[in-house]
Amino acid sequence: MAEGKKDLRAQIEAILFVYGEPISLRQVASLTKANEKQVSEALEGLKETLRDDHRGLDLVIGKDEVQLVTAPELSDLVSKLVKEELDTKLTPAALETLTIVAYLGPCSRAVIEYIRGVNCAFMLRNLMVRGLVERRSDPQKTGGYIYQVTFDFLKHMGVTSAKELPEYERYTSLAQTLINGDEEGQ
Amino acid sequence: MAEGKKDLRAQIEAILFVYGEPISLRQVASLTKANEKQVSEALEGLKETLRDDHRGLDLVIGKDEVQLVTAPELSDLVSKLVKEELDTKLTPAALETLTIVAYLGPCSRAVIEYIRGVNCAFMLRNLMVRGLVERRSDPQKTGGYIYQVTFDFLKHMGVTSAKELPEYERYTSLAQTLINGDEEGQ
Amino acid sequence: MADFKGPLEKLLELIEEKQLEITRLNLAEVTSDFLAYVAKLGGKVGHREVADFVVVAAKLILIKSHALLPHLAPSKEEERDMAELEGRLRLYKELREGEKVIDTLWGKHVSYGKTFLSDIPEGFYLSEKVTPEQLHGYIKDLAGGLVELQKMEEGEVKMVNLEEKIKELLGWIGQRVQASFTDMSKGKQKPEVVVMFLALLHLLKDTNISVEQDALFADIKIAHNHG
Repeated sequence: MAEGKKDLRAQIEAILFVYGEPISLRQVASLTKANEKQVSEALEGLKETLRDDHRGLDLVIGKDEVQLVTAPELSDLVSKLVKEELDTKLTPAALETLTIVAYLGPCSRAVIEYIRGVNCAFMLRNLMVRGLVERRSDPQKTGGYIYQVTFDFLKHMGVTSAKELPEYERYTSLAQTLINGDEEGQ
Repeated sequence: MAEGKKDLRAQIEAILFVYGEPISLRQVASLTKANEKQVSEALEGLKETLRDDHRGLDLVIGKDEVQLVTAPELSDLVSKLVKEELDTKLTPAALETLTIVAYLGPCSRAVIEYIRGVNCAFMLRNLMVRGLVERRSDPQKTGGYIYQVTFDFLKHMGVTSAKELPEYERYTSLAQTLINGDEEGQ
Repeated sequence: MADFKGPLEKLLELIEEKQLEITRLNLAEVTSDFLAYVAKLGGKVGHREVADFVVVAAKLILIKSHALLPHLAPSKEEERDMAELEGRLRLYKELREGEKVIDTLWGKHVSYGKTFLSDIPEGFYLSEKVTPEQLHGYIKDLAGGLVELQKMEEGEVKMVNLEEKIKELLGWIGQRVQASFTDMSKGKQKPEVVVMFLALLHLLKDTNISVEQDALFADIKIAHNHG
């Protein structure tokens, strides 16, 4: 190995730069031979330095993944360079579903349907195909799924975590009181 | 414009990050609306900060081109990441995508995503990097791409054409009846 | 269909049109309007969408009935159902504010990632053996999934629920009405009850349910004769 004196934060920056896509914290830890706590701390440090006016990058940090991206403030400048066509139009129904998943996710389809009052199977599928919502197995219920917004969604919103959405706390606690105990009845 | 207070150096970092390849100083200057001298100075400043032990990137500055790359001290780490990615076993999701491309290719990403119900941009990129799938321009749709498996992959499976896959006819015609007209609706 | 929101949106709209707060009494107030709207919906949207409206209509009818017949104490389950609709509508209204937030931020400041492993030299990287038989196994499953998807799109799955829901709703109405219609005919609110049942009748006609139709209308007729 010839890492010279480059520290863990530097190593993580290089990994995220090469990988491009969201990468799991576990893989970062294994590559750097650090533990996940050390990786999380280094990421916090990196995130902090990226606030600087001289830095053009930002970090999106999810529950177990992280991605290096351009700073949202530089959106207009960078968009001129990116060839990919962004799928930006949201229908009212898509917007409604995304709002629920963003503020209340990860949550089950039953919760989303409970709040919207409509069957959401197709809308969720549509949002998954667009890469704005993803689902994973529900740890609470075998065979069930829970839905959450993706890094791509957050990158479109100019935030680096759902928690940064305005009024995030208010909606989650509101939903907690109102839904509590009822969702199973659906 | 909403560049906030991110300065020229930040802007350049973001540009070099997304661009990936060497980019001419002239283009950087035109994108940032700065002159080439200002760009050169900002690049010098950026290069200087990258010496820091916390930084994992480096700048390659040529006569009139510049590229952001990983720090040379971290080359072993980067090769380890790349090797790991390319050596890793295909996931069920990857095999699923590969199967669709093999049986139904050449086909659009929309068809693959319609069948799988999730966004496949990253998965296809992954399979392309590994040389299992290739894409070319869609003759039916400007700016669009169609995907097919590579000859190397067919050879690996011991066939000379996708048509030799078990029940090839059956599944291609089935897909034709089931998908027809629907893929655009997604 | 993608632009079509749903029953709670409509309900909220009706409440807000009259500049009312979300209370149980006010929900009763807009019930007839809601039913009239659902009755007209039949031809315009699919069964799946109508079903979503019928579910909410059922809860509204419950609320309305108790508003009209205050001496009938709601069962525990009914009480829960009524409170639930109120709570859901409040949450829905709150989230509509969140929706505005997302709509405003969406696409304004976008962050971009970098291409995955952009510098890799071209090559063939596959360390395990992949066989045609393996792909055959996957394509079989995928084709099965595709068939299911088509069925879902045709609405077969949801149709069953719609029938059940309407049956349940009518059973409930029949029970309540028979039990209390004589009482009610003495009261002044009778015309309102009639409007409600007429709207419901329309709704049923338009949803075009074949299986239980005769039995369902028989129920309705009993109610109608009494009125």
